[in-house]
Amino acid sequence: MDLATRVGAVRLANPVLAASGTFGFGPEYDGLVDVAQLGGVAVKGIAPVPWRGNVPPRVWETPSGLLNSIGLQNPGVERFLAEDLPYLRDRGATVVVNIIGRTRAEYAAVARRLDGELGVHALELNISCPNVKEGGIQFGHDPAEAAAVTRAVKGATTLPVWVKLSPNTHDLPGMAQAVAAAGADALSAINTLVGMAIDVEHRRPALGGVTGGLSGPAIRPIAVRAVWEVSQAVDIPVVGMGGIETATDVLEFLLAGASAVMVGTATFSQPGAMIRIIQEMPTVLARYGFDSVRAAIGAAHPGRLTT
Amino acid sequence: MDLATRVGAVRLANPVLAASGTFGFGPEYDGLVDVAQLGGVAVKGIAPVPWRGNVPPRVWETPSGLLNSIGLQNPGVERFLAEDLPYLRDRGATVVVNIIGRTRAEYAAVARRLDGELGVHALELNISCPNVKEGGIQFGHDPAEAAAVTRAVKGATTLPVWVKLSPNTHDLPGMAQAVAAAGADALSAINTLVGMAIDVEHRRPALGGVTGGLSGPAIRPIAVRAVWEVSQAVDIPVVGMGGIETATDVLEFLLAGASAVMVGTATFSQPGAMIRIIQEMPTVLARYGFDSVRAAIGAAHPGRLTT
Amino acid sequence: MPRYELEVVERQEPKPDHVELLLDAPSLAAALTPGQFAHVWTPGRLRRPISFSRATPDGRVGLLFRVVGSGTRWLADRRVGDRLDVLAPLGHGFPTPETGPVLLVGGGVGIPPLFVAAQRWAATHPLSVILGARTADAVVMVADFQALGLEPSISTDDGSLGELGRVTSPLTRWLARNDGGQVLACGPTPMLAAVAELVGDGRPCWLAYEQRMGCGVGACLACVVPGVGTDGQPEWLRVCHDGPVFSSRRLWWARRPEEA
Amino acid sequence: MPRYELEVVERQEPKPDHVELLLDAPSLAAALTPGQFAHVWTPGRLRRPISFSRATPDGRVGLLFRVVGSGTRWLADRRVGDRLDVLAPLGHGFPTPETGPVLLVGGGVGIPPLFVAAQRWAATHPLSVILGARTADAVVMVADFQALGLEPSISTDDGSLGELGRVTSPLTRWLARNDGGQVLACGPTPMLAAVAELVGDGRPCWLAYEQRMGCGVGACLACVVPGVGTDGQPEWLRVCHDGPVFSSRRLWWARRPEEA
Ligand SMILES: Cc1cc2nc3c(=O)[nH]c(=O)nc-3n(C[C@H](O)[C@H](O)[C@H](O)COP(=O)(O)OP(=O)(O)OC[C@H]3O[C@@H](n4cnc5c(N)ncnc54)[C@H](O)[C@@H]3O)c2cc1C
Ligand SMILES: Cc1cc2nc3c(=O)[nH]c(=O)nc-3n(C[C@H](O)[C@H](O)[C@H](O)COP(=O)(O)OP(=O)(O)OC[C@H]3O[C@@H](n4cnc5c(N)ncnc54)[C@H](O)[C@@H]3O)c2cc1C
Ligand SMILES: Cc1cc2nc3c(=O)[nH]c(=O)nc-3n(C[C@H](O)[C@H](O)[C@H](O)COP(=O)(O)O)c2cc1C
Ligand SMILES: Cc1cc2nc3c(=O)[nH]c(=O)nc-3n(C[C@H](O)[C@H](O)[C@H](O)COP(=O)(O)O)c2cc1C
Ligand code: FES
Ligand code: FES
Repeated sequence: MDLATRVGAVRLANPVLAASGTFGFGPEYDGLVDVAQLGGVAVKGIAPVPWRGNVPPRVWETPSGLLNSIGLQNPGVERFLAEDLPYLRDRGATVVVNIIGRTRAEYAAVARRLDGELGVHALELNISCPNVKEGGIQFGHDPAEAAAVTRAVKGATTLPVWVKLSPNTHDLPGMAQAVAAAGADALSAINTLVGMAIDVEHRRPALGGVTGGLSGPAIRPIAVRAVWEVSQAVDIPVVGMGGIETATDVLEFLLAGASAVMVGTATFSQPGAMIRIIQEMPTVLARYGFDSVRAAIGAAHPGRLTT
Repeated sequence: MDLATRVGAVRLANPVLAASGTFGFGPEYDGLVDVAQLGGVAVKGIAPVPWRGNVPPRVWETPSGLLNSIGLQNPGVERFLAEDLPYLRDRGATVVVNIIGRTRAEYAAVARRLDGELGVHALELNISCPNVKEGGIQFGHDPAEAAAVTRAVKGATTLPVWVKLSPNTHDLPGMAQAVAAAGADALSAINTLVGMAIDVEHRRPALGGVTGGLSGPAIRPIAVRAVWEVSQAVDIPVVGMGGIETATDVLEFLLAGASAVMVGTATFSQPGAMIRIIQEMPTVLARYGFDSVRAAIGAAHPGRLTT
Repeated sequence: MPRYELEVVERQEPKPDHVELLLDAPSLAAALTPGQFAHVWTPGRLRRPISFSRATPDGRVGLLFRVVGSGTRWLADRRVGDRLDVLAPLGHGFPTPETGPVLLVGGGVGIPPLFVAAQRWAATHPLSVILGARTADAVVMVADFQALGLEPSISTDDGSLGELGRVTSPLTRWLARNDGGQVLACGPTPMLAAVAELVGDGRPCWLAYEQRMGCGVGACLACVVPGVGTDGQPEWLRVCHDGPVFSSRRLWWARRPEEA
Repeated sequence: MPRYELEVVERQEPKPDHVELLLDAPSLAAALTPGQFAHVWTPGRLRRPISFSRATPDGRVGLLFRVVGSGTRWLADRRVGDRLDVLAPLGHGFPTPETGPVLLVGGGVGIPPLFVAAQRWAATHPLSVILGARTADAVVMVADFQALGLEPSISTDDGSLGELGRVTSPLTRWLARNDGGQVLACGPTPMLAAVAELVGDGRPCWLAYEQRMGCGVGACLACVVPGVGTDGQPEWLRVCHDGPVFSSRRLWWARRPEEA
C-alpha cells in the first residue's frame, strides 16, 4: 500500500504529521514515538524572541474536547535552532516550523532566520492562534491582513509556506483564496476554536487565560467542513486536522480534500496514536477500496463521486 | 429554592426552555414532557409560508455532537397558528416563536402576523441558521444586516424580540451590540456551528445538505464563551444554549451570564432531560452555595468574583 | 408515546452479526401493530430505531437487529437482566389487511416486522411469505415463519440459500398466481421501489421505510422521505410519525423506482 | 519514559473516597525516585497524574488517590486483574537528602509520595513525619509510616485526628528542635507556601507541586507554575518535567507566600 503523499514540494512518507503545540520538539516523546516514522513534525509556534504565554491553569477537558490556553509560550527562534531543532534533524524527521509573531515584520523575521536552515522543510504560519490578544489573532479573520503577512513571509524565505487557518471566521474560502493569491504553498486547517469553561465549584473561568482553544474530536465536524470548503476554493494542497484519533478519521479528511493530516490532542491520551494510525492506514484504505493515499484525496468531492 | 427568572419582560417559572427545532410544537412529546412545567418552549423556526427544507439524510452523530441539516422545513405561520399554537396555549406554556425569513420583509411579516396572538410570549429571530443558503445566513455575521432585520421586526410587533446569534463569526460582541442598539430585548446564544461529516463507506457527505449545524455537548465550550462575551458586551439579558444535558451545565451558563437556558439535542436521547434538569436545579444550586437562580446569573464574572 | 425501561429476558444470535433481544413488556406485546418500532437508547446523541420482531402471548416483545455500527454493537452486548430504555410503540404500522390473500415480502433486517404481521394475521388471512437477502447469513426468522405453518420462498443474491436472485422473481410469480390480494413489504429502499413497481396500482401495497432519525417522535423533521402530495407535488413524510409504513401510492420512490 | 500496561494486583480503600491500587511492576518499583508520578490513562482527552504511593520489594507500586472527579472515579472502579495504561516514571522526584535529619511534611493526597521517601530513606536518615489534612478521613498511610518505625505527628483542621490545626505548628516545633536538616513536603499549594516560609532559606526545602497537565512529558507547556529565574524574574517551570519536586528557592509562591 502506497502511503506517500505530497504537500506541494514537500514529499511525505505518509500523511500523518504531529500537530504544532502538542508534540513539543520531539525529545519529550523519545522512546514512545520515533519521529522518523511520522509523516512529519510541526513544532510549537516559534516567535523571534521567547514568549511567556498565559497564566495557568492552561488545560481543561470538555466533552470529546480539550480547551487550552498555553498562549504561545515558546523559546524564540534562536534557542529553537540551537537547542531544539538538532534532535529532529539528527533523526531525519520532516520538520514544519510553526511561526508566530505580533506583527508582519516579526513573522518575516522568523521566516528569514529559518531560511536555509538544514532540517527545516516548511513553515506553517499560525495566523490563527486564539490565545494571543495582540497581533496574531486579527490576521486570522481579515483576508487582507492574512494575505499581507503571507506575502511578507514569502518574501523572506525560500521555504514552502503553509498558512494555518482559523475556524473562527464565517468566510474560510475567502481567507483561503486571499492567502493562496498571496503565494501560500499550502493551507493547514484548522487551528482551535475559541471556547471557554466555567469552574463551577470556584465560580470562575476554568482557564487562567479565561478563554482557550478547543481541540479534539468535538471539533472534527468543523475541521472536515473547513477542509471540504477550502480544498474546493483553492488549487493549493490542504493539510487537515482537528480531532483525528483513528486511521478512519484520517481517511475522512483525505476524502474531504486533505493531502495530509496532523494529529494533536490524541497524542496526550495515547502518545502512540500517530504510529498506530500509520500502521492501520493500509488496512483501512484497502477496506474502503483505495490502493494508495493519493487515490483517496478529495474522493468525496462531487466531481469525483464515481471514483 | 427560587427557580424563577426573567428575560426582560418575560417572566419564567424556571430557567429551562426547549430549544427551537428540537421539540417540535409540543404534542410530539405528549405524555413524556408536560410543557407547562418547562420554563418555556421555543418552537421550530416559522417562515411566512411553508419551507421544504433539505434532502435527507438530515442527521449524523459526531463525537459528543450532532449534525443536522433540516434546512428550516416549517409549516408557515398560518398553519402554525391554526394547527400548532393551540396545543401549547391550551396547556399554559410560555411560548417563544422562532422566526425565519429570506428577507427583512419576510421576518417582519411573520412578526406582524404573530403580534397580539394569544399564547405567544416572545419572538426569537433566527438570523443564524447555517442551513439556508439564501437570505437567513448572511444576517448572522453582518452586524449592519442583523441590526436592520432586528429593527424591521421591532417595528412590526409589540412582542419582546430575542435575537439568536450565530457562533460562526469572529465578532460576537460586535453582533450583540449591533442588535442591542437596534432594539433587541434579549439575545439567544448560540445556534449551531457549521460542520460536516463524510460517510466514508459511501465516499460522500453524510448529510443530504452536505454541511449541517453542529449541536450537543461538543459545542458547549463555544456556547459558554459566547454567553460570557456577549453578556459583558450588552445590557440586555442573554439566553444561553449549546450542549446542556445536566443541571450543572445549566449552572455553568448562569455563571457565565445567562438569565435562562435552552435545551435542544439532549431531548432526542432523553426526552425527559428538561424535566429532570428542572427537578435537580434546587439541589445543584444549593450544593454550590446559591439560594436562587437569579443569584447565580453572571456570578463568575470578574466584578462578581467575591460573591 | 411512553418510555419504558424493559428487562432483557432472552438473548439469541440467530445468524452471524444478528442479535435478537426479548424484552419483558406485556402492555407493549398486547398493543403492538406490526411494523411499529422502538426508539432505543444507546450511548451517544441519538437513539436507534429498531422494529419489533415478535410479540409473544406471554408478554414479550423482540428486537432483532444486525450489528452495523456503534449503536447496534452496544445493543448486541446487552445481556439477560440488563434493561433497555425504549420509546415505544412508535409510528404507524401495517393496517389490518382486507380479506383475501396477503403477501409478505421481507429483505434482510426488513424481515422482523413482517413476522409480527404473520403472527397477527396468520389465522385470519391466507398469507404467503417471500424472504430475501444478499446471503444466507442474513435471512432471519425462517424457522419462526415455519412454526406458524408458513413456508417462505427464499432468494439470495448469491444463491447461498433458496433461489439465486432477488425477491422480484418469486414476487412476479405470486402476482401472476393471485388476482387480487395485497402486498406488505419491508427492506432496503431499492427493494421497496422494485416491489412497488411490480405490484403496480392494482392492489394495495404497503411499504415500511427506513431513514436516519433524530427524535423518533415527529418533532425534529430529520427522518423525511419524499412522498407524493395530494397535488402530485413532492412533500416530505416523516418515517417516524407518518410511517414507517406507507401506501406505495404516497411514496415518491415507489412511483419513480428509477430514482430510488 | 516508557508506557506500561500494568495489572492491578490489589485494591484497597484506606479511607472513605480514597483508593489505593497496587500494580505489578518490578522494573518501576526498582527505578522509582520518591515524588515521581504516573500519567494514567482514563477515558477522555487527558490522562491523570498520580504520584506513586509505595514501591515494594516484591515488585509492586502503589497509586493512592482521592476520588474527586470523573477520572479518579473511573480509576476507583478498577478491580484486581484489570490493567492500567500508564506513562511512568515521570518527572523529577526528591533528591537523595544529605546526611542529617529529614522532615517529611505531607498534606492529604500529598502524603503518598512522602511514604515512598520514607521507604527509601528510613534506614539511612533520621526521619520525622508530619501529616495533615482537613479531617481524619483524609489522613492516609499512618499505619504504613508506623510499620517503618516512624511515628507521624498528625494535625487536622477540625481536630478529628491528632492536633487541631495546620501542619505549621508541628513544623515550627521541629524547626526549633533541629538546627540543620532538610524538609521534603507535598500537599496543597498554600500549605507548601507556608512550609517554605517557615523553613526559610537556611535549610534545603523540597516541595512537590500539582498543576493541571496535558501531556505529562514536557511537550505541551500546560502544567506550568511560576518559578524564579536566575535573573530573579518570574519564569515558568513545568511541573511534569522540571518538577514535580522543586527546591523552594526556585518557586515564586515559596518566595511570596502571600500570593499563593
Ligand atoms: C423504522 C426503522 C426500523 C428499523 N428496524 C430495524 C430492525 O428491525 N433491525 C435492524 O437491524 N435494523 C433496523 N433498522 C435500522 C437500524 O436503525 C440501524 O441499523 C441502526 O440505527 C444502526 O445503528 P448503529 O449505531 O449500529 O450504526 P451507525 O451506522 O454507527 O449509525 C449511525 C447513525 O445512523 C443511523 N442509521 C444507520 N443505519 C441506519 C438505517 N438503516 N436506518 C436508519 N438509521 C440508520 C443510526 O441510527 C445512527 O443515528 C431500522 C430503521 C428504521 C428507521
Ligand atoms: C504530579 C501530581 C501528582 C499527583 N498525585 C496525586 C496522588 O498521589 N493522589 C491523588 O489523589 N491525587 C494526586 N494528584 C491530583 C490528581 O491528579 C487529581 O486529583 C486528578 O487528576 C483528578 O482527576 P478527576 O478526573 O478525578 O477530577 P476532575 O476535577 O474531573 O479533573 C478534571 C481535570 O483537572 C485535572 N485536575 C483536577 N484536579 C487536579 C489536581 N489537584 N492536580 C492536577 N490536575 C488536576 C485532571 O487531571 C483533569 O484533567 C496529583 C497531581 C499531580 C499534578
Ligand atoms: C496544547 C495545544 C497547543 C497548541 N499550540 C499550537 C501552536 O503553537 N501553534 C499552532 O498553530 N497550533 C497549535 N495548536 C493547535 C493544534 O496544532 C491543532 O491545530 C488543533 O489542536 C486541532 O487538532 P487536534 O484536535 O488533533 O488537537 C495547539 C493545540 C493544543 C491542544
Ligand atoms: C434538529 C435541530 C433543528 C434545529 N432547528 C432550529 C430552528 O429551527 N431554529 C433555530 O433557531 N435553531 C434551531 N436549532 C438550534 C437549536 O435551537 C440550538 O440552538 C442548538 O441545537 C444548540 O443547543 P443544543 O446543543 O442543546 O442542541 C436546531 C437544532 C437541531 C439539533
Ligand atoms: S426522527 Fe424526528 S421527526 Fe422523525
Ligand atoms: S503537562 Fe505537558 S508540559 Fe507538563
